[in-house]
Amino acid sequence: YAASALLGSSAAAHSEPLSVQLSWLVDAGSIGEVVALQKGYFADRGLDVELLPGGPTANAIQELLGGTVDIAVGYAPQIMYAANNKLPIISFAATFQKAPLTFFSLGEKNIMSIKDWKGMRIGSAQSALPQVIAILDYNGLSLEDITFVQAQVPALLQDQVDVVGAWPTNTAALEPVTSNPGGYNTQSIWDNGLQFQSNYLIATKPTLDEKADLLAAYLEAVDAGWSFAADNPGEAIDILVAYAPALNPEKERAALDVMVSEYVFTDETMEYGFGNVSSERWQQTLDTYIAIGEIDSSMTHADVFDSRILDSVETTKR
Amino acid sequence: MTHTNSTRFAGGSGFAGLRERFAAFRGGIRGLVMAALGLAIVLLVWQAIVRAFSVPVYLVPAPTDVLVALYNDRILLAQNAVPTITEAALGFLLGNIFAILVAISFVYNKIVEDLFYPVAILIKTIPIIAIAPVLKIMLGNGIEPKVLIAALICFFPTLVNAVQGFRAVNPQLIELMHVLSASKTQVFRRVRFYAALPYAFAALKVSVTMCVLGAIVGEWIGANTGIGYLILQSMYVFDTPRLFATIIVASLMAIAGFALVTWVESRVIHWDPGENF
Amino acid sequence: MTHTNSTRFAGGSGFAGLRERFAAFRGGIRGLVMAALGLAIVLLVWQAIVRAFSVPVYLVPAPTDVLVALYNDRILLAQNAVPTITEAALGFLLGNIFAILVAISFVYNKIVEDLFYPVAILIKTIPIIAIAPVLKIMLGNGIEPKVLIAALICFFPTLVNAVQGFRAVNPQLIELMHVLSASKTQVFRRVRFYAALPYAFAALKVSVTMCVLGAIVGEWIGANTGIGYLILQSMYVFDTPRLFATIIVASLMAIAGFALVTWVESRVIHWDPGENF
Amino acid sequence: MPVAIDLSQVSVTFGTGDRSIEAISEVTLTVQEGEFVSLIGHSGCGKSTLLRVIADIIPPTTGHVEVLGVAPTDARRQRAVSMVFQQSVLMPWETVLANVRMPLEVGPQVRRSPDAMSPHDALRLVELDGFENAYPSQLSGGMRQRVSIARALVTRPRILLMDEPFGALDELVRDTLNVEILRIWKETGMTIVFVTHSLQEAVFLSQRVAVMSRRPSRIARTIHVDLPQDRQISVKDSSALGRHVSRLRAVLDEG
Amino acid sequence: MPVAIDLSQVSVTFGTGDRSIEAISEVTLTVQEGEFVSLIGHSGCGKSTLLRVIADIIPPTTGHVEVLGVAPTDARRQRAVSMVFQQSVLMPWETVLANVRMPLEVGPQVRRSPDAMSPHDALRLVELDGFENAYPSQLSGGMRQRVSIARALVTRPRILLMDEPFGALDELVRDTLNVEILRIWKETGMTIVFVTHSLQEAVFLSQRVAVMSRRPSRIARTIHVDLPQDRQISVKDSSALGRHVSRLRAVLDEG
Ligand SMILES: Nc1ncnc2c1ncn2[C@@H]1O[C@H](COP(=O)(O)OP(=O)(O)OP(=O)(O)O)[C@@H](O)[C@H]1O
Ligand SMILES: Nc1ncnc2c1ncn2[C@@H]1O[C@H](COP(=O)(O)OP(=O)(O)OP(=O)(O)O)[C@@H](O)[C@H]1O
Ligand SMILES: [Mg+2]
Ligand SMILES: [Mg+2]
Repeated sequence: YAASALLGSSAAAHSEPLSVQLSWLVDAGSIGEVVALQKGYFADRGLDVELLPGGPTANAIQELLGGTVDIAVGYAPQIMYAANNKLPIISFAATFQKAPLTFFSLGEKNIMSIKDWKGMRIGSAQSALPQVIAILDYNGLSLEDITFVQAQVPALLQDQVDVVGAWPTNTAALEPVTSNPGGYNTQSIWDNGLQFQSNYLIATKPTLDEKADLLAAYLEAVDAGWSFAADNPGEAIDILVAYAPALNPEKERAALDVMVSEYVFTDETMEYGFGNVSSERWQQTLDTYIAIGEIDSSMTHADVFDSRILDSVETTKR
Repeated sequence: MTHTNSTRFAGGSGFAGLRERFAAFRGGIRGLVMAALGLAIVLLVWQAIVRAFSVPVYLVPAPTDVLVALYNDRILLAQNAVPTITEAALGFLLGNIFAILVAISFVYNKIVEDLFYPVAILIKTIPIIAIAPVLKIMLGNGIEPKVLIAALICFFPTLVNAVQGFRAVNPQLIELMHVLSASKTQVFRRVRFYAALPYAFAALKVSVTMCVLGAIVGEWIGANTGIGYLILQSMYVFDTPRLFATIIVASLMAIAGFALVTWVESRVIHWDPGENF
Repeated sequence: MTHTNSTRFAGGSGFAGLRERFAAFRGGIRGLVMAALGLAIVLLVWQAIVRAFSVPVYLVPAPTDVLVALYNDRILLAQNAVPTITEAALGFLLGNIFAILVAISFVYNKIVEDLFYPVAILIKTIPIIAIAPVLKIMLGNGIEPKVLIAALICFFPTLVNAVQGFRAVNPQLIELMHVLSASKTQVFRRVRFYAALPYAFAALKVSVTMCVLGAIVGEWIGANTGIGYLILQSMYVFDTPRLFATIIVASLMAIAGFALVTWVESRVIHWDPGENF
Repeated sequence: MPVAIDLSQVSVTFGTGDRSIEAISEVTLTVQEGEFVSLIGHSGCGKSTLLRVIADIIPPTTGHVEVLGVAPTDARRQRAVSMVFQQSVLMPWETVLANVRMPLEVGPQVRRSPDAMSPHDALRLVELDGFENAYPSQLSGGMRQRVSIARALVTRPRILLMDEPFGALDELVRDTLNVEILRIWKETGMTIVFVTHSLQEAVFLSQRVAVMSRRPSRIARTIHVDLPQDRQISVKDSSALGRHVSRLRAVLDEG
Repeated sequence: MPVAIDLSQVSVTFGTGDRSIEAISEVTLTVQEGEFVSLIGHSGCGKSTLLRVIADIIPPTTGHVEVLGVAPTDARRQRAVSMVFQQSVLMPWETVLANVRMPLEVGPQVRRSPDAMSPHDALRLVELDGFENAYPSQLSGGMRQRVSIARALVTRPRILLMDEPFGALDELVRDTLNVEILRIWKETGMTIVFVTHSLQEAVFLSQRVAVMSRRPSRIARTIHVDLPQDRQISVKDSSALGRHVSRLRAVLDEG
């Protein structure tokens, strides 16, 4: 392992620098990138990758536009808002086939569908408000029918909200909910009309035009990283925790298992390969957002997604 | 830093006093012009840089872009200023009143002071912003957590300053009251209270700015309105001019609060706190 | 607030000086015991409340939970303290050195001061935390934006205090230098510099705490290590005991910085800045 | 004449152990009612400490103190003793009148005792009528010190302790106030103990001057001043006063 | 004897318009080389302003000033004038020696001019040898004022301006320093202009006392002091001095 790192660093001497802004702090959600970095998959492809962690006040798209990074990992709404503002960015792949955002409620409340939200207090991060509006709309409700609250999981446990949005992959935070004696109910945005993908790889349009081969190489390496993590979750977690020692291996392992089985590798990757993005789904999402008045009606999937990189790479089908 | 020349150099007090008054007078007219000029220069340089290097507006807007945003979004900004001002003002009142009450209890009970004043100084070093999320979970979603964060930010500086103020009484005045067999309450109401006022106002001037920041941070962790919400929201939709405009509104709020406290101080403290008779 | 009794009440200076020294002595032994006792009481009450109402640990951990976390995560905490201390220290140096240089330029050039000192006071009211993301974009990644945020937080308070200090020279000392036909530089190096030191240290004591907060906030815009990162990470997975332990480490850093500056001050300022001869 | 102040073998030690300072050591002094006694001595010899003991601000470490035949605490409670300091110690936030009225409003007998003076009368006595509504910052140093004297007089104390009351004033103002305090002393018949650094002032004002020695601080000598009872300011430049000052200078140089 | 200071019709006005204050008005005064002249007058009558004009700290608004035959600025550049203030104005962060050496290290002729005194000699002159390494805070008020005198002497000025130099000291210390400044004056042959509030001090020290009137401030009268040249401290209590003081008091009360 030491030898490969050494090899990597000597290879880095002639390799292309590439900096990547992650969407959040380093954790299981970016294990593919970390494994690719640590096992030299980037170096093998002539890339000298720097992974930059995100945070609550980091803005990946702005980093991209500012030129401090070449690739950003981000979410669908960010891409739509940026494109809506005519900012020259575009997505070219997505690590997560399904956006995980799911709304949790305790079993006692008997909230079985979005329709049951009427009159309830719905909590989520502020940035998820458009998603909430969209799924309400999809189910024939509107924001007036609920009380929206910016909240996190503990608010549910404190009975400050009836429903809270969270990523099921954050098993640690959800543990008190999932172990609730009265059980719990979930509504995911995916099942309720918002078929986003998540953890999109985003670049500026000029980068996509001029450095397509670098982006393709990057996608290949990340693919290799995630495939390794799927095959060897134990070893991958060891690599991750060695890279970010503040992480708890058990909690990350639980999260990884959910991600791999539910979000990163799905029926669609089986058919189209890792990182697949569906243009139809993009168009559908855009239409939903146009319907609720969040974005301009002239937007099409071509404004937010460019398939050239995915077309040029043969990614793992599993 | 409330040292005035007249305190430090009691010898030439009449002289220094006059000189200061002249300086203040000059500052009043020439100073204002110069300050405006200085601001203009800074804004011009900023505009020139943005234009010369054609920095894209979503990165750093030019002052003119920000001005346009200030004008276009004036209603939005005003609407969102209201909750923030409310939270900041309530937090300011709550935090400072409570701090002064605690400081008074310290004056009356030396043992309580010896026990808890050091703890207060210790807690003062904790970055309130870091515990904001925890407070929010404890207090729910309404206005309470924002007010509490603003109050907490005010509380410790004012407490420490008020205690200092209550102690900073001319010891001879205390001896005089003792010779007159005055009670503790009489000493407090006739002497310590007034002696502490300049210190209290120094703290209030700091905390009025801090409590605006407290309210903004409170809104970051959960709000649908307010300046803090608008900052996040503008950032999220890449409306940088509006982001800057919002930040300007935040700093105007701080300046207004500061001016208000200074004005109240000038009404309340009609004597020269630097002098000693 | 650097008023010492001896400045305010020049008349009884020898007497007040002695009395203060006695108070400090008493504070040294009895004070420490009382402070420890006070802290113990606060912790015990906290523990009792958490246990009595069986507050869930993800909300508020008991002091014992925090202690356990402090012990278990001691290596992690120490490792993450290193980058934050580095950033805070660099920011502290950068911000304060630059502030003092600007203050010096103000002394040398009255017009520059009149133009830009008010702007500096204005910028001081802008919540730095709100513009942190912009700074990050301008500076890229790595340690620079964190250091810059810490530096910015230090810069304005020190600038304002240093300017005040350079002005707060005994006017007779300036007249004396004039009679001796001393140059501006000589007046600066022999008089203003020393006269400003107590003010500068007062500012440093504030900014040393602030720059820790600055580094933490800087880490919030993107970091893999550091106290700020650890706070976020602990909050994300609701590891509240570790969150509290991390906050305690942050406040220990602030206290240590404060103690260090106070120690340096006691070495550097070997004279009584309150006195005037 | 009855005894106003009786100190016998009074010592005051500050602190304990190695760091202790004996401020005054076995001082014995008797002051008759109606007497004007000055206390002089080098800086730090314990003059203020002695006044503080009489005023019941500090208890004596050893020795016995009697003020008007009772313990100092009782004398203080009866409002028999007033004190004037070097700084006028006015409350800058109150008007002149409020400052002077203050002693009538605090303390155990807040109800106006029958023999208290009206604040207006007290101000008239120090020739400050008309300045009732001024604030201390609007007055000159000499006027401020007059206000603090009026404040001390308003309770009609039988004993007035003055700790370098004119030390901070310039000499011309000081001369005026010297004449004035003599007039007030005669009008009221009070006992006055007056601490000063000025030999001339001590001689000019007093019937008796007590000289304190350097540490160990005790009363080295007491000198009677046999100047005419009716002293004009010109007496200050007289050769008779000059002779007394010379004698005091000699005593001070010894101790 | 040559003229050291020549002021003719000197006025100083502070401020402009309604708020202007005429601090001194048409002052004419000539001081001979080697003379010791005192300046007395009520507080605020412009004594310090007059000294500031001579020292070239303030330019006169109207009138003509000559110091040692040249303009005040030139006299200042030549280091012919030194000044001592009421507060000793020492730099608390420097040792006594460094404070005294300071005038030799600043200003246009930083290279040690041949007729400068050594700082050690200056300290010896004020009897402070042995305190070179002390800091001002370790000294008594009187000692600090001695240091500031040594600092004024170190450049061997031909004119020494003293603005109430002993006003903040207690009388016993003041007496000692009075004798000392007379000794230094005789040893160095300097011209001294001395501002004081104390009539006794003015008479004791000077050959001539100039009395300033209240506003409009001018020199009301100049009185020659015909006391013996060799003045012991006992002269202070003499009747001859007393007579002079009485005369001054009368002049002051007039103006
Ligand atoms: N509260 C105190 N604690 C400790 N020492 C004290 C205290 N009060 C006075 N002293 C010391 O006792 C001695 C006598 O002090 P005191 O103030 O009585 O002198 P004094 O004669 O009034 O001096 P001065 O003429 O300077 O006013 C001094 O050495 C002083 O430092
Ligand atoms: N820089 C100044 N600006 C305005 N007025 C001044 C200034 N300096 C002095 N004055 C005024 O000029 C008058 C004379 O002041 P000056 O200090 O010369 O008096 P003085 O005789 O030295 O008084 P004192 O005995 O109190 O020292 C006073 O009314 C004073 O207020
Ligand atoms: Mg005393
Ligand atoms: Mg003067």
